[in-house]
Amino acid sequence: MFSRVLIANRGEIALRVLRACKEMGIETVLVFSRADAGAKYLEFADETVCIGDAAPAESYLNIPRIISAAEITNVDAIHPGYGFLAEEDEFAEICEESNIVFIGPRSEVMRKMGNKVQARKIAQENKVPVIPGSDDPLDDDDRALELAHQIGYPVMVKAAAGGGGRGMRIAHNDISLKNMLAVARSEADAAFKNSSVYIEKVIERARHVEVQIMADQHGNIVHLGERDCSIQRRFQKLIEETPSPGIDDAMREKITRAAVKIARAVEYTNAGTIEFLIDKDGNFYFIEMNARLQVEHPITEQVTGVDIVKEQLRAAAGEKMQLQQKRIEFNGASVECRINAENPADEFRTCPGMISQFAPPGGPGVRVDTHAYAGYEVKPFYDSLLAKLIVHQPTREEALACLYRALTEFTIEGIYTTIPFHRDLIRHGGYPAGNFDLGFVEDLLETG
Amino acid sequence: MFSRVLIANRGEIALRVLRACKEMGIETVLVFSRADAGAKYLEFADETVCIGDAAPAESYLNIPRIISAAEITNVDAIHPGYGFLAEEDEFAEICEESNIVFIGPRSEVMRKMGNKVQARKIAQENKVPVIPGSDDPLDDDDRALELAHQIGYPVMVKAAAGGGGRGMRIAHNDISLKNMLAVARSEADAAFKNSSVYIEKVIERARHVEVQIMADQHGNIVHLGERDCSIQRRFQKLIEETPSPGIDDAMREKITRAAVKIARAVEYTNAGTIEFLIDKDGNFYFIEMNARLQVEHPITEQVTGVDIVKEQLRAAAGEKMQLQQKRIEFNGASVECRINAENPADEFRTCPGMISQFAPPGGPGVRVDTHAYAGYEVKPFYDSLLAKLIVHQPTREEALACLYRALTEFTIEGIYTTIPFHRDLIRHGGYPAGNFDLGFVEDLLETG
Amino acid sequence: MDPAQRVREFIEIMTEHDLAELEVEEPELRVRIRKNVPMQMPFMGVAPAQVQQPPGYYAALAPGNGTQEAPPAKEDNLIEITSPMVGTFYRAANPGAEPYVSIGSELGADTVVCIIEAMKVMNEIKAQVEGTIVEILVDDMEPVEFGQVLYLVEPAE
Amino acid sequence: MDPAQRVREFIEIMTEHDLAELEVEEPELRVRIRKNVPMQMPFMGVAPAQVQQPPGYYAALAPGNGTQEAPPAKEDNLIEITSPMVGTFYRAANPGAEPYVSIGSELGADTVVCIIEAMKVMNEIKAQVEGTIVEILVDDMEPVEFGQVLYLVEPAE
Repeated sequence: MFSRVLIANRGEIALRVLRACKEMGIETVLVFSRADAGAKYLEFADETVCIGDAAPAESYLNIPRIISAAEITNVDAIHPGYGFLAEEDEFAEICEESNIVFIGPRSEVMRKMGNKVQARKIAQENKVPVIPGSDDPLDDDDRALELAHQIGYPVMVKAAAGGGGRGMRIAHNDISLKNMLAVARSEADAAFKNSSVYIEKVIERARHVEVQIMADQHGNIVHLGERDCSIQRRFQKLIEETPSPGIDDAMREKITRAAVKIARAVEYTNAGTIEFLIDKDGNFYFIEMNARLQVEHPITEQVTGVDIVKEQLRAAAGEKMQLQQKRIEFNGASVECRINAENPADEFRTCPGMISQFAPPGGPGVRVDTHAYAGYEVKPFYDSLLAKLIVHQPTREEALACLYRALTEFTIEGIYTTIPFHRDLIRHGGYPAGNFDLGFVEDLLETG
Repeated sequence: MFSRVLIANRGEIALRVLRACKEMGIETVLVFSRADAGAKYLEFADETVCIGDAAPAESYLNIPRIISAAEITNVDAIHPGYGFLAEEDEFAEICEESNIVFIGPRSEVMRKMGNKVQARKIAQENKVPVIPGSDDPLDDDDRALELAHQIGYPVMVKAAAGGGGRGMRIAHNDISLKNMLAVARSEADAAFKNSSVYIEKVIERARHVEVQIMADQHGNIVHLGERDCSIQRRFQKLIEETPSPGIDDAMREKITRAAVKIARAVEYTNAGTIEFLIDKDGNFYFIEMNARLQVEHPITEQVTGVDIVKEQLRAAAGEKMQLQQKRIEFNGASVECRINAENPADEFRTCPGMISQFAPPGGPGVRVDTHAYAGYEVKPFYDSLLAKLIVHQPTREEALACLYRALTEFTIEGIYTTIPFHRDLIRHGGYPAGNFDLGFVEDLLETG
Repeated sequence: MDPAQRVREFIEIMTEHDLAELEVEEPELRVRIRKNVPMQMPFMGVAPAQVQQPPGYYAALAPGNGTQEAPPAKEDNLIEITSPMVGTFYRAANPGAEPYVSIGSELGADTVVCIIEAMKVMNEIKAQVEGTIVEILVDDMEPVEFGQVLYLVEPAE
Repeated sequence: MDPAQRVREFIEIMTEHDLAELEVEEPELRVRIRKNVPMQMPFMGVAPAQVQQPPGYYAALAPGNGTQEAPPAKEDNLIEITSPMVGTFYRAANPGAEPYVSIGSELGADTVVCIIEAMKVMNEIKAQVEGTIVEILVDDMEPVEFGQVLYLVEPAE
């Protein structure tokens, strides 16, 4: 096992990884930007290194500075968390070349799965259904239009290298498609240094369900069940839960099998997530693979009892995985709310500022992952995630009751948060019955 | 099920019961003393009633005021928590007479089990071993001396009506025994209005292990495993864990069977705990039954997935218990630390005061039950329990690693707490190996 | 210059510059002003939203339910008669009977002002002060908690 | 001068010099001004234990490990040269060679003051200020983080 790990991230996920390391007796090095200087979670690390100014490009996205920090602190391995460099195959490659273990899949697998067109081909080769659309990047507008007519509008224009909803646009006719192709290409070029885009059919009223994969370096691959992430606003997940209330055991069997098949095909190692869309008629479609830890991994941990970050560390250190698919038990239901520093009354505008009072909920069935506290200042430079409120109960009904009371207790003063919105959301419309899809939040916001 | 429950307690346990009620859709009434006015947990109740001044006799121990509060707020039932009136059979009886459900066992059973001499007889009748000693109260000093010679010194002098270590003294010879009998009788008279005392053999280097019982009103009784509570200072529990690291499956089987046998003999209903001493040679002895919820109930909840307070509410409402002994699974290990407002460097003196900063730990495997927060003032009138830190992990070793990192994160400023002491304790001597007994804390404090 | 006018001028200066105290001695005038600065709590809470409301869910988020009625300020010279127990407040001995006291009633220390029923027992509550009732704060048959103010009394001189 | 005008003048002085209180007595005027000082943060931390130590475990609880060395106070007129990157600090171009600069070295803006090695690349760091080195805060071959102060320089007039 590693003796010293550098955590190339910040906020709640840096603390999450640090907790796993501490419990395994691994020393930790945290890097931080000047904007994060003084944050309390930094005090829990064995060593900290300031790597630059607030702007991510100057710090958390700055590969040379992070590698230098790893070198001067003599770490064995780097955990990238999620976001920032977590899916940068170049970063993983530089780690490999510097003889520092990158805690994640191999760079070549990241490169393969990070390119959506290629990932799609892999799924097709393995007989996993994909969304009707272009199999290759579309550099030619005429071919795009032809394909759009074939699969039917609306169609989605996506950046081949995108992720997390960035660079996605929906076209309803030829004119908008032409415009969007042009805009999407230039945006993708700016954001990902790769202007390739492709189009696919929009699956309306679908659910977003993803499967957690864990794999070691000895060919052992298991899935840890699925997560339903259909509660999204503008492609940003707000609430995730497991098991998905919208699928039956037969569908669960299909998607978990498909996920393991894809992971096996690319000889995947470490933790990863394979995302699917599931439509009303019971069709499922592979969308993409996230070759990293997900924000919402805790709900899977709650129902399986598996600590995914510890498994990541073990797998990256070359240990043989102790998990066996048949022995993994799924107990109860777990739901996560992302508590963001945003004002729901002002179109979810991010609102940085000083937290004057912070009292998280507690008691049975409640887990809170947060780096925030009374006196913490939310900075404008990074994403607005403040805390993840996770509940775990024997049944979904009990989980929602527990979630509601926990949201009632959760006190954050001094800034706006999404807590009141979550309280409304989980009692709205079809949500309590589990009857919702990707349009749920938009409908709630438009019609109230 | 009840529609409205009054919680006749304060602090963390009042909040614990309130949480269970909220999640079950039951309205809550909290009573409070003037000293607790303004505490944040009161805001979570549907209604609150000030019942008197700070002194417990004027408020939380004042039966007429609590019954009046129940009457004016039209509740169906009263939950007594632990401490205060939780083991007052008279209170339970008045509730029964007032047609308010007392959430606990019937008053007659409380009376029977509350008298240690009688409880001891019940155990003997059911062939459960008891500590060698007097079967009846000893009003005659000569008989006491004779018995002491028979069972051998040291012997313990106990109040028949005592509990929680109150009124216990150890005598090493005839002279000290005579003195202690006199002192114990007058103390017991003052404290419990009952001067009966008895003596028993001191079981040296024993472990304190207790079994959680749950029973409905239809004759169904199950046990929820055991808890090891040997880490005590002056008869006050500091750390509890389950499973006990000091007993094997055969012993576990013996004590859980014995506990169920006693509960069945007295037709016990609701939650209760049966306490045993286990000596080095593998003998076990019944000590007493606590006919109420225990402070340390959460560790049992963590490993069984059973919400004991919800079960209490269901049982008290006359529902048939859904728990079946064979279906109860025990998963992993759970440990609880009691975080008290005490200064370990000053002989654990209670230190009331204003909490200026309060940041509980979070992340996987951590549960915190607390009514405290930044800005909360610890009052001198009540016990010093501020928070219960509970961890749950697949193995004891992982649980202790998680506990240590959680104790490292837990920040309470403005007052002294037992957090640093717990950090030292769980890495001291035989504790990590599970090799400890009731003398552990004393040894640690004396020899360092 | 008129001294009052002068003081006003000094107060203006203090407000402008957020001063707590100002002391000025002139040949014909000596002034010392100290502002009554309230201690501020560090918890400020969330400011009410001041945004244009979009339709739908957003509209439901309009502010307004955060305002709480402040309890009526206790006038300095009045004495409170509070409930010594938890129970039900009765203004009269029996339903339909005359209330024990009303606004304007003169009280002696032993005057019974109400009954509080607790656990089926009717407890007569005595004034324990001398004076005149100026306000009744609880309705007949209303539940009261310990320490709740029942009457405001203007004390006898 | 008009006393009000005089007070304003004093307040200006206070603002300029960040004073909390000012008292002035002139032949014709005596003025005392105290500014409204903001309240201190409520987080006070835990006071170190000041108790007689009992034996055993208690003895191990003696205070002392709570004290932290304060960083050396930055003298007002000195300029800091900070590290623009994370890496390893070298005072000289090669092991055994003369250091680029020492205490007393005169610096021009382009004077190389050290090398910082990051990812096997040797980066020459230039002074970017003119003056004289008065303190070296990092040892040779020591790792440095971004923004860490390397040298203190007394600026040229």
